[in-house]
Amino acid sequence: MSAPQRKTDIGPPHFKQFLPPVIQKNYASWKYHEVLRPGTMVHVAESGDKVWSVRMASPRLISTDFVRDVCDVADKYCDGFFRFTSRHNVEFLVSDESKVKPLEDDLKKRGMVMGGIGPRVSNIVHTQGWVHCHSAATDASGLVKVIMDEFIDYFTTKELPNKVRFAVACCTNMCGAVHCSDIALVGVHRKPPIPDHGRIPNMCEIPSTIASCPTGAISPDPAKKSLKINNDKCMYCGNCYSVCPALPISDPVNDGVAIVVGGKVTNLRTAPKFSKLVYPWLPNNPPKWPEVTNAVKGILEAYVKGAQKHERVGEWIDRIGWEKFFKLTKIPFTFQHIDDFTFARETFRTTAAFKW
Amino acid sequence: MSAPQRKTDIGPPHFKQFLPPVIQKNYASWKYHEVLRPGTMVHVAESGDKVWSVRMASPRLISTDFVRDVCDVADKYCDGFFRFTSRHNVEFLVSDESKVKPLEDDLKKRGMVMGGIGPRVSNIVHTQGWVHCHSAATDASGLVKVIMDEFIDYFTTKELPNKVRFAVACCTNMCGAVHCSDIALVGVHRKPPIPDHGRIPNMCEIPSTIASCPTGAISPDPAKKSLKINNDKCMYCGNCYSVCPALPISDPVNDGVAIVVGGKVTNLRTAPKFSKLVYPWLPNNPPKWPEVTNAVKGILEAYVKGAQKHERVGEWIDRIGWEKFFKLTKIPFTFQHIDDFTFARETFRTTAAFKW
Amino acid sequence: MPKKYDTPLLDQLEKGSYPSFVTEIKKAAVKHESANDLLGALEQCYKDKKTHWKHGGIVGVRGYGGGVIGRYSDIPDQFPGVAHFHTIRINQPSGFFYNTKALRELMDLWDHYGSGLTNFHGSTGDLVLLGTKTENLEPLFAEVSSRGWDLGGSGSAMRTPSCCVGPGRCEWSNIDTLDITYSITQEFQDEMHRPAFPYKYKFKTSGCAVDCIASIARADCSIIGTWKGDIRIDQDAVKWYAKNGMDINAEIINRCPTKCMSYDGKELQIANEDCSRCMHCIAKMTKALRPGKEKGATILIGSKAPFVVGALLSWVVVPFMKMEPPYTEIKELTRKIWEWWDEFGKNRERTGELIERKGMRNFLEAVGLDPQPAMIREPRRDPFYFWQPDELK
Amino acid sequence: MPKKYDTPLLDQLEKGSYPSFVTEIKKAAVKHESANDLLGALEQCYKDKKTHWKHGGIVGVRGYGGGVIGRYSDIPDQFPGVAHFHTIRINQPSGFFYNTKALRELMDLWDHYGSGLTNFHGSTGDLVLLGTKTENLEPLFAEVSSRGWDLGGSGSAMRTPSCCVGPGRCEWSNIDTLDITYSITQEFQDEMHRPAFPYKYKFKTSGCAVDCIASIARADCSIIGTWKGDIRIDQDAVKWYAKNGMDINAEIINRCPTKCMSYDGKELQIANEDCSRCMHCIAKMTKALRPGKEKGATILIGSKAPFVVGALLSWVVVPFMKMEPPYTEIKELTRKIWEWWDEFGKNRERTGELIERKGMRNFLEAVGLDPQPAMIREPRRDPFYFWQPDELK
Ligand code: SRM
Ligand code: SRM
Ligand code: SRM
Ligand code: SRM
Ligand code: SF4
Ligand code: SF4
Ligand code: SF4
Ligand code: SF4
Ligand code: SF4
Ligand code: SF4
Ligand code: SF4
Ligand code: SF4
Repeated sequence: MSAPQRKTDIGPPHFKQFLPPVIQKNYASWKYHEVLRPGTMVHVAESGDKVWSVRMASPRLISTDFVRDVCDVADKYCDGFFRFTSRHNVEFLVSDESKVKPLEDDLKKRGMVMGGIGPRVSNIVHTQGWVHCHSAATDASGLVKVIMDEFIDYFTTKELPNKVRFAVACCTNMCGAVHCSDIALVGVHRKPPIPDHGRIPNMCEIPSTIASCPTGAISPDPAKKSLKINNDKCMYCGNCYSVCPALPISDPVNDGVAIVVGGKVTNLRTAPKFSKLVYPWLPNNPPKWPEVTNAVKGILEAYVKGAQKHERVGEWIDRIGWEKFFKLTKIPFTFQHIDDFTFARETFRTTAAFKW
Repeated sequence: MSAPQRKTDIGPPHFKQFLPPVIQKNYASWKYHEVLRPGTMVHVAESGDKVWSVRMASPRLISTDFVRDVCDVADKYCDGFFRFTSRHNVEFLVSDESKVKPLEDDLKKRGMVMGGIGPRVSNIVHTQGWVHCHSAATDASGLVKVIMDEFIDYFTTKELPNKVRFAVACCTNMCGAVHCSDIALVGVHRKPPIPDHGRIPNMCEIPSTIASCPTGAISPDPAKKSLKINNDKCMYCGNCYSVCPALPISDPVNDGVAIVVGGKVTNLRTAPKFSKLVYPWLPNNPPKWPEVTNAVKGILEAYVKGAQKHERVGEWIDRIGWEKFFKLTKIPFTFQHIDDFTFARETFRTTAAFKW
Repeated sequence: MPKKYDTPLLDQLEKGSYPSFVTEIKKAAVKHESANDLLGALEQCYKDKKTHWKHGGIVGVRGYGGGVIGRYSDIPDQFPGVAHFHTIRINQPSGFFYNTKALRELMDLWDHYGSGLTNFHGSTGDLVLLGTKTENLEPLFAEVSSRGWDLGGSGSAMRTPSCCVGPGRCEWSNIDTLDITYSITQEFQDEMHRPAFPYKYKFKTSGCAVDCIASIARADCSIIGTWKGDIRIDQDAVKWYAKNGMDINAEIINRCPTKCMSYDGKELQIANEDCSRCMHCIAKMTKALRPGKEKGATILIGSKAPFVVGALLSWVVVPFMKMEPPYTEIKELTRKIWEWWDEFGKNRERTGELIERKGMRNFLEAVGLDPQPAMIREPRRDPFYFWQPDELK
Repeated sequence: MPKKYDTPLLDQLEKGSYPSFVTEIKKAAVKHESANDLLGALEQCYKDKKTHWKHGGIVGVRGYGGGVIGRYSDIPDQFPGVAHFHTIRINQPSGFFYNTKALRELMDLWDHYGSGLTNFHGSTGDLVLLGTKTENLEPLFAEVSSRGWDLGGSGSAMRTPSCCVGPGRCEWSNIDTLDITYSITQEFQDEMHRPAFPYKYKFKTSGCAVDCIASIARADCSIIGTWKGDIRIDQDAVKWYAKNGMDINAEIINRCPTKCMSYDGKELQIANEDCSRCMHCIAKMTKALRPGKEKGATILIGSKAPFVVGALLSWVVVPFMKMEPPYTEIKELTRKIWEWWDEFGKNRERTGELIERKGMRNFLEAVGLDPQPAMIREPRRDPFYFWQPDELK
């Protein structure tokens, strides 16, 4: 191929060309929807027109062939249109009711998994991990796979009190939505970075590396034209390594996975919430991370058992109280759970009213 | 009088000698109480014994003669015993029912005011003000007097949705309980202190004065052996003046009274709460502070109108939301209301759900 | 003493139904020049809209570093009677109980040595004798101490502990607030009278979570009585409340913060394992409900006024502590806290601020307490935290 | 391409019901040496329990400062196919809508120039082409751009905006999320492709407070559709829900956060002046309830991941903004925000962090917004605050 005329600053293609006709026609005039099956819902327009959406799982890290397969299906049942969701699932948009069942059957035949609509687990917002990132304290895709395998029934069939949004981030940069998810995993380090004084002078900008440290643990080492780390102040966040590659921090034995829970994004009922720490560290045990999946299972089961209808994980915990959460889940309570960062004070219990 | 033998480190008199016999007998064996009138309640012991408490207002700043008058009454009706409450009221403790009515009548005859029990306004926790403190940005006793005069009916007769606890502090040292009161007044400055370079070197310890500033506005002025104040950073809290008298800050025109509301101390229903700013500044207009009493009246009336039974001021506001509070009370919302101190971030509205 | 000053502004504060502090000052002014001059000086403040007091120098009684607040007028020539006008903090008896004999005696002494003006009480709890000259301090102290009174705290010291009425007259008290307060005060006399701390340290003790002494807002150490075991229900009394017009569902059940109560129109039930012991139901139905039987206290640390880092409420450090004489556990814990604070606290840094600065772990390990969920409202949000070498591989 | 490496660890992740990313890499490995080597390199990571990637140097396409993430293996000799393995961020179309023609074309190009591996989508929203060599960047860019695609953002630039499906398929969308996103992206092409900010700046737009794009947690500027006016109630549909087994009181009325709803078994009522537009009732009773008719958006600023000062959620800065093409108001506000941030922001300081550091007043005045109670959850607690000279006497 000889290279065609490159263009710049044209921005993305206009979305309109990608909207199926039924959507173009009923744009902004939808009336209501109904969830028909865990993977299928129908939206009804003011005009009476309907569009069926069939949602199919995707591992997000997909080959061009996967995309071509999806295109084949879309060509067959959806006039060549489809979309992805904000959680990386594929949605086939069908305007002809008679094509819905055949589409579903076709997907099943291809070994595809449908689900995730309604009060269920959906696909996991996640990150690059060992597949592509230099910063990763754990893998992302692998964790996603084992978690989704574990809870597949809650994707394809079973209902939960409400949606449970998982997220995975491979380091505390948290490129996923870990900080506001019902249940989230995040890769963590547990030892300070070891300055590579040979490389620091060339590779790193000293002031911005110092400023990157949330705890002020880094100071200049003028003699070496390098940096010093005060190990007592370092809590291994790895932010300095993002800024300065000559501060390697990964450690196969002490890196691992933390679990945070109870976050949410929607404004329904209660304000958006941050996730909170429940497991400070579980070992990195690829490829199956059994300690992690087990821990998540314990949390999810306690939620299913205890939550009322429409309660998100964080709403359930807020109702019963964190002291009760730790009691029910039998998660050991440690010094790591007690905040010592920016807003520590606001997390202390300033009331005599709590549960035994 | 020739001076008797002084003693040290003996501590206070043992309380037991001050307990009336009925209390000594039924110590720690009380069963329940009943509020009979706004100023009278009866506690019933397991033994069946009863003690009537008649509560009488006190201005707290009292003369020896006031105390002697109280003693006269206590001798007559209470076997010579009485107590003060944690809010500076006098409580006459009567073990003989037949003496209750005569006691009340006697107090009325003496022009005394009874009340404050139950869901009412009680005496105001307050401070020294212009009567005794060098730090005062307003007077305390005067404010207390005009507020209590204004709301006397809520002390002597009328009921509120729940107790309303007032506090007054004459400066932001807040020697009262301003930071956790339903409605509280606090004296504030609005201009930076003016360093008296002549006196600073002798009177003030430089490092602790610098450390006293919450915003880091103070720095050394080595040339003058004195201090510099960065007026852009100063928010006139006056803490430096507490540490260093050569930093006078009071200003008759710009000093004034701020009103904070919605705090509480008890753990009933909701956790203890801090009071929040609603009037950043009202003028110091002694002796009646009409702007202040008016403002308080507006708040109290809105509370009486809007709150449900048992709701404290802060609980009512939490239920309706601060945006609604400002709407109902018509208090102008200003930049001063928006926090820019330690926990500012936690006070921002991080949800799309709020009321118009 | 004849009237010395016209006080048109203050006079306006003698009107109105609430008892007037101006009237009180005038009453004292009849006998005392200082009170008379206070009236004039205060009128001047009202006119000028500013205080006329100066920072106190250090004044006090021999052997004590606190208990007296020095105070001087900035216009002594105009008001010589209050040129010095120091206050004396007398340590009040637990629960603010008095008999008339003791008080009359004290008032007589105060009329002799002071202004005849008092505060019953200061907001820390002291019986405040308001205004005297430096030369009267020693003789007055000799008089009062020989009669069984001692000074309260001031400066960087343990401050005068105080408490709610507790077992003296309250059916809900889980602990002997009066005795605890007395016992702590006696135990730490030296720490109270000879300021040697980084800053002040206050104790307040409430018999239950109603917290009528506001301990959770105003004490470096807040001791709040509580219980284990089930709330005791008298179903007949429940019926009595219903009959007397209480809307039990609206007022009690729906206001229970943990929603652990139910009422079917007949019986009231409590799922006690979910009760947070907030005291609402008990307080509003005192005849029907009573706390459980195993008694103790929650210990909370840290509350204070806003300087420097913003106001603090006390936070839980010991969820449940038995409180029996001689209260060894709380006294030992206190000593450990002070030791740590003495070592690491900066000048004018309160205990709560130090804990915040150093981190809760540092504090808990120093005083020998294990982490517990009751200590926090919620776990940390951001996943950065320390590990100790022995926790690693 | 024949299989190059044994991957016993990764192979275990091909089992289980959920589609496997390992299978996907293997599919690409059939055609691409790089994908084949990725498999080996990833197996190595799984064995070593650590990443084998190095910091990327700066790579990209001519005239652009972003859109490509450089990535190098730290064991290139072992896995030469991934010695360079850069990702390309293609700006996705609004709402992630595609047609098969366009995508097939793109996939063909990617099989030609890259690893055959993609992310649909990255968590910012880009269509991520995962892994290619430096020399392929220019030709690939020429190909895709000539076909109407452009790069997304990276580095200290405006990042690729994204949005929920909105009016494309959702009955609750109050604004045209797709068009707003397109319009903003076009408007700020320069700011996206030529990083010149202190740090990244993200836009996310949701049609309503359900916030299906998680804008409030992950965007420096979160645009969330909302309404004024009464929630429209279809009482027949309410009856339909009741008949179909919904416990309206338990599920809806009692869960309304503002308690502004009532239901007497027949009619559902809403006191709209107390509704906070949280969307719960509407979402759970979509046939019966619809948002009010006056449409607009709330603008919130500041959310981000935890570094350096802890995670932030976006906070309200404009309670209600009309959102009509060409969206001048939000664009102008954005330019003002950037101007202020450019002037005062430190390197790697996000907008939210700067607002926190400088104070909200400073920010609001700079961008010309008045203070409003909707901006705060609660007023400040500690009574220290600034006054401007013109506010004083
Ligand atoms: C397709 C998608 C939008 C898109 O542009 O791609 C979408 C679509 C819908 N969402 Fe969503 N949501 C989508 C991501 C989200 C997110 C964002 C996220 O997960 O990162 C959230 C916020 C989650 C959070 O708070 O952490 C989200 C929270 C909701 C909720 C709130 C549930 C609750 O009660 O808390 C509803 C309302 C409901 O379920 O009743 C909702 C409702 C809906 C409705 C019913 C809206 C409608 O009328 O069309 C759609 C189908 C519901 C379903 O899947 O159950 N959607 N929804 C996204 C599908 C993701 C997926 O593949 O699973
Ligand atoms: C006498 C006193 C204790 C003392 O040692 O002096 C006391 C005595 C009682 N309090 Fe109290 N409280 C006393 C200060 C307090 C304080 C502290 C304060 O105001 O600084 C509080 C916390 C206020 C706050 O949260 O800001 C306090 C909050 C309560 C409450 C909680 C009300 C609520 O629902 O929030 C109750 C329970 C009730 O009223 O139902 C209560 C109940 C009671 C009971 C019924 C307890 C009992 O069974 O004896 C007593 C009489 C009630 C009354 O006055 O209505 N007491 N009470 C104090 C009287 C002060 C006064 O002169 O008015
Ligand atoms: C007398 C009293 C007010 C009253 O009228 O009742 C009082 C008066 C003073 N307080 Fe206070 N405080 C008094 C109770 C309090 C309380 C309330 C309490 O103890 O329950 C507080 C809030 C709780 C706390 O401790 O944080 C309080 C917080 C302060 C502060 C701020 C301390 C802090 O850490 O933020 C200062 C400033 C200082 O220590 O320099 C302070 C300083 C002062 C000084 C000594 C002013 C100074 O810097 O020289 C005042 C002397 C006034 C005078 O001329 O007599 N006073 N002070 C109270 C003591 C009487 C007593 O012993 O019973
Ligand atoms: C690819 C992607 C993860 C993914 O697998 O989806 C990603 C990958 C990286 N992110 Fe991210 N971030 C990605 C979305 C996010 C998000 C989510 C979002 O945008 O909605 C966040 C959280 C929201 C936010 O912006 O705060 C996020 C917060 C970060 C941070 C922390 C920023 C902060 O202010 O705290 C960093 C660190 C940095 O900027 O140096 C970071 C840095 C990185 C770097 C560039 C690592 C680095 O320092 O060099 C990662 C490159 C990985 C690689 O090798 O490809 N990434 N990053 C996402 C972008 C794909 C896309 O364009 O669609
Ligand atoms: S979360 Fe960390 S390791 Fe994972 S992709 Fe983002 S920056 Fe890389
Ligand atoms: S890892 Fe984090 S805490 Fe440790 S030195 Fe680096 S930036 Fe600071
Ligand atoms: S609040 Fe301020 S002015 Fe009032 S007594 Fe306390 S220190 Fe003095
Ligand atoms: S008044 Fe307060 S803010 Fe101003 S310089 Fe003094 S201590 Fe600092
Ligand atoms: S705190 Fe509790 S025990 Fe003490 S007086 Fe108040 S209600 Fe009674
Ligand atoms: S004490 Fe409080 S939490 Fe316990 S049952 Fe009563 S109201 Fe509920
Ligand atoms: S955010 Fe609102 S408008 Fe957008 S898809 Fe979700 S529910 Fe629909
Ligand atoms: S939108 Fe939310 S606040 Fe408004 S009526 Fe519905 S549930 Fe209540």
